[in-house]
Amino acid sequence: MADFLDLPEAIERYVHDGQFVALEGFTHLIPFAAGHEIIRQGRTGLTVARMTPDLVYDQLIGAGCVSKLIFSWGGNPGVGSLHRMRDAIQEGWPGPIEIEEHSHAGMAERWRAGAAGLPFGVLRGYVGTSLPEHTETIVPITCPFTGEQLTAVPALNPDVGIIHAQQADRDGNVMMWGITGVQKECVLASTRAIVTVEEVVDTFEPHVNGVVLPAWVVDAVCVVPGGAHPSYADGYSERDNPYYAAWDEIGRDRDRFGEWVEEVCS
Amino acid sequence: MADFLDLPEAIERYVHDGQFVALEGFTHLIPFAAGHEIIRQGRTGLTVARMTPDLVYDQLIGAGCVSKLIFSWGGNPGVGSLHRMRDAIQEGWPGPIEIEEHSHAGMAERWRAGAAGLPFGVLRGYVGTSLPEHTETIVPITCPFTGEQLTAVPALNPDVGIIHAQQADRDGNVMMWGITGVQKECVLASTRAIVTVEEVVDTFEPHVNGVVLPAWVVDAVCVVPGGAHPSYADGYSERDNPYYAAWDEIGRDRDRFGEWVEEVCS
Amino acid sequence: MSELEYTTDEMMTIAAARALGDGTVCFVGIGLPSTAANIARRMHAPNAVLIYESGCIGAKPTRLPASIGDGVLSEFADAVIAVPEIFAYWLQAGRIDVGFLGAAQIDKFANINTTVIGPYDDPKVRLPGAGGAPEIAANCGSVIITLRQSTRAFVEQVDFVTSLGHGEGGDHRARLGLRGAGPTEVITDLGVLRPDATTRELTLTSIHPGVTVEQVRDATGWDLCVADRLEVTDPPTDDELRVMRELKAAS
Amino acid sequence: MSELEYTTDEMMTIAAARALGDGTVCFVGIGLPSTAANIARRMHAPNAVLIYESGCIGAKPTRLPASIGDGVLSEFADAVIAVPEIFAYWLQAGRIDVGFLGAAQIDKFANINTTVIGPYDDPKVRLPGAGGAPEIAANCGSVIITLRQSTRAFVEQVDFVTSLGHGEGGDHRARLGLRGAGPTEVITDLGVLRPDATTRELTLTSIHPGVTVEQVRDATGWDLCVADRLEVTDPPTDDELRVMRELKAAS
Repeated sequence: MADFLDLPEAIERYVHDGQFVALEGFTHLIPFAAGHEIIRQGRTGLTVARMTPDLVYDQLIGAGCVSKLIFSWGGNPGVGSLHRMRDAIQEGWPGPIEIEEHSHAGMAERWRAGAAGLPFGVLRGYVGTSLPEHTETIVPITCPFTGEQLTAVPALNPDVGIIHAQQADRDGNVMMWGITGVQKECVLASTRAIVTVEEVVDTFEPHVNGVVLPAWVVDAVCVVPGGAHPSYADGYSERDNPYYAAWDEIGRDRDRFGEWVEEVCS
Repeated sequence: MADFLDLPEAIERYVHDGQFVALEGFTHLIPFAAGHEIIRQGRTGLTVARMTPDLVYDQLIGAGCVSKLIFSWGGNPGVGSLHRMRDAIQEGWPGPIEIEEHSHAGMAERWRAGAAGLPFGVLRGYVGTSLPEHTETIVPITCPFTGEQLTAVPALNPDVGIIHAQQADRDGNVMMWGITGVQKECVLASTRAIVTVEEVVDTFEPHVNGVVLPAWVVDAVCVVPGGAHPSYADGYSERDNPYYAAWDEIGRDRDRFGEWVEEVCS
Repeated sequence: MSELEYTTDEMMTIAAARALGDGTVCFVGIGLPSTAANIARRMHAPNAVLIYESGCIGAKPTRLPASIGDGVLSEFADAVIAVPEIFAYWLQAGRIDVGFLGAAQIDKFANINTTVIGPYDDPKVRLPGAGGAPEIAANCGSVIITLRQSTRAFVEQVDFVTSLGHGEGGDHRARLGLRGAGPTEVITDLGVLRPDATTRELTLTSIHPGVTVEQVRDATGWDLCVADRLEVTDPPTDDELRVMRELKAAS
Repeated sequence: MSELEYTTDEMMTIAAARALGDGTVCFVGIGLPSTAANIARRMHAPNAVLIYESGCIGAKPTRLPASIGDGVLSEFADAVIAVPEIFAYWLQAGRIDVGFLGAAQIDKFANINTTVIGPYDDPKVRLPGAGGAPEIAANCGSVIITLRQSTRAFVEQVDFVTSLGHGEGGDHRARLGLRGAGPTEVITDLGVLRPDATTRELTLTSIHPGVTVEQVRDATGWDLCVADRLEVTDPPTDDELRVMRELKAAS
């Protein structure tokens, strides 16, 4: 059952060194504030998963929180590369990270399987690509009815799943709308779930594509207005595109990045 | 791309003898009018699938349209048995029907697999029950990662899927809300899709749990106000519970049922 | 103690309602389980979360639903989702504390038959079939079953295992790899049966007021074990009867 | 014939836009494909259905989306659905006519690399990775690819096959059981390449106005085949340029 907690308290209570953690979000509703709190609390040795590791994962990697990254597309959308991620993969700075690389279709299916309590998912994917040569978690599976060969991928089941949503009600039920990506699956697949929200409301209004997560599948609700910044929250904020553009320069340079970390932690 | 057709024209164009047809609906939004049109046009040899074959399937079976039934729960909800279905299974009247029996979880997974273009689906199901002894489409499958044994079921992919929805817009996009069961999956899993709707609107209003099916996955939209009667359409009608209660007597007796068929066909 | 008269069916329904703890997440079958769950929500379990297989999560019906897809279930639910999702993401994933089921036939290891009386291929009586029950019985934390007790319903061994209870008894469920604990209570119009801790055979642990052990034995199709410390169910309170009758009258 | 000056990038974008037929259901990658698809929708293909992997079906953005999850995609979409559904129910099920992809590196059989330059375990340049591309390339009816032509981008053989084009050529796709036809056009800033009917090797079939075959050969990392009947791309019309520039200015 969801407790209303301060974000620092929620991270302290649920996110521990060496765990498997996912901060999901698909351009929209990315839980940046939660990621920054993890940096502030100096977590290390995390395995992190996300379809589109963007700036917040670049920041977590650069800050030395991460030892393994599971992903399918790691870039700064519309800008370019994630330099901290590249530096970690290519130069092992600030420490080496292991990567487990999939496609979006495969990751989405892994989230679905995780949410569904299945150990694996099945898709028409990866055929003819180089990915299976480098990723052990992509294996063939045969249809027991048609004999057709498909691809199996293992479920994702993090210790902690973290998302940002627009609203919670006073009982801790959570509502999000707009592009909601794999966030429902991330919450349901994770042992613990932390949700940061823009605000608490008395009742939810109907929204096209509204998704409600009941309080009893959420462990902590943290009221963090703007907690998705520089990402956006439909109905509350616009995406801060200049922040993404400016990150290219910060992320490119270890020293400038170091200053950024100090700022976040101060 | 959806054409606006009269219901008789849509059934004539798309539903043929010997095909695999599904009329889905979960208490709510059951496409009764379409079923009655199939009876009127005297289709025979149909394989029909549905999680909850209720009165409309009882009627199709009694009228001799059906040679095989794939299902998971066949009853008159809140009333009792489906006597036409029982008569067909137990006495072979008006002709023998073959049955392929699953659980709801299995059927739902078969619909999901069908919609997803996969030949099979996977679930934690049927273990320890007698169903696998009598249903060939329930087989074990082993997780390639954990070695755990689960159950595989084949996808459902009808020739024609038929559903009832609240609204279409002028482009033939379809919207339904409330309890929408497996209807999206039924439409997406079927080669052809017919949708009867309560009315045509200029634009869709937002609805909690609203589901939109774009016009290009629908073949025919038929405007049939009350097309779900005696089932209901949230926002348009109430369930006609006396009809369900009265059906028990009609369905129980071959002659009275015969009169009912004549009425429908006249 | 009640001032009001009550029937054995009413006793059964109220005993079933009491079995649902507050805050419990409950997958509710239609009919008697649904009535009992809704009484519980109005009495001692206001925070029970009712889930119906039609896709309604946190349903708060203002009257008893006439069917599993009644509009009164979706209208006041926390969320309404597609049926494949309710089975995969919610039931299968092990998120449900209690499954609340009815039955046509049950045997001494609480295996349920709602499929067929007689041989499958030459049925004496064809019943509706499985519905959601097999996976509710498999994947919920525990299962409560409620049905009227008679030798026709309570048989030594069911003709068809639609939903697995304790299988052949003992650790059979665990050996099959099932995650839930299986049936923990069978609540009838005569009393309450619970599986023996070791053999998992259903044992009479409570009788309703005015019912004799002999009556229960006579209504059971096997040689019924009776607990050493047999309890007597508390009779319905006036409050319980009032809530139940108001709910039924409104439906 | 245009009165306006235009750049080679603009020619490429407009040529790519023209490749999208009206009424086509198109899975759109971000960047150049998205720009081209949105020009097409404003010009000759008003009924094209644009699908973005963030879950937007029938997106009608009023400006160019800055990212695949831009709010302008969801706001005016026919439907916005969860990401697992977009990949399973819509892409995988074979509902998409055309996949519209960019690329970092492409080889002569139109295999795409967006993962890594150099060895995977000791990369020279680490690229963003696969994203949705492998299954877009596998499961769409056909695939259109658009990228700038240079010897760095157009290589004999990609270092890493992120998304399969025609594999090793010939009927390789069919032998692998892939359902879609694979890449049918590669549109660059210099011209258009199409796979040979038999070998499936990319062949120059059209050059943009003012471009020489020699220029294209020099920008290609393999010995480029040229079609017997080489066409010259129609230059951008004023209308096309105006629509493109308005769209870019608004974004």
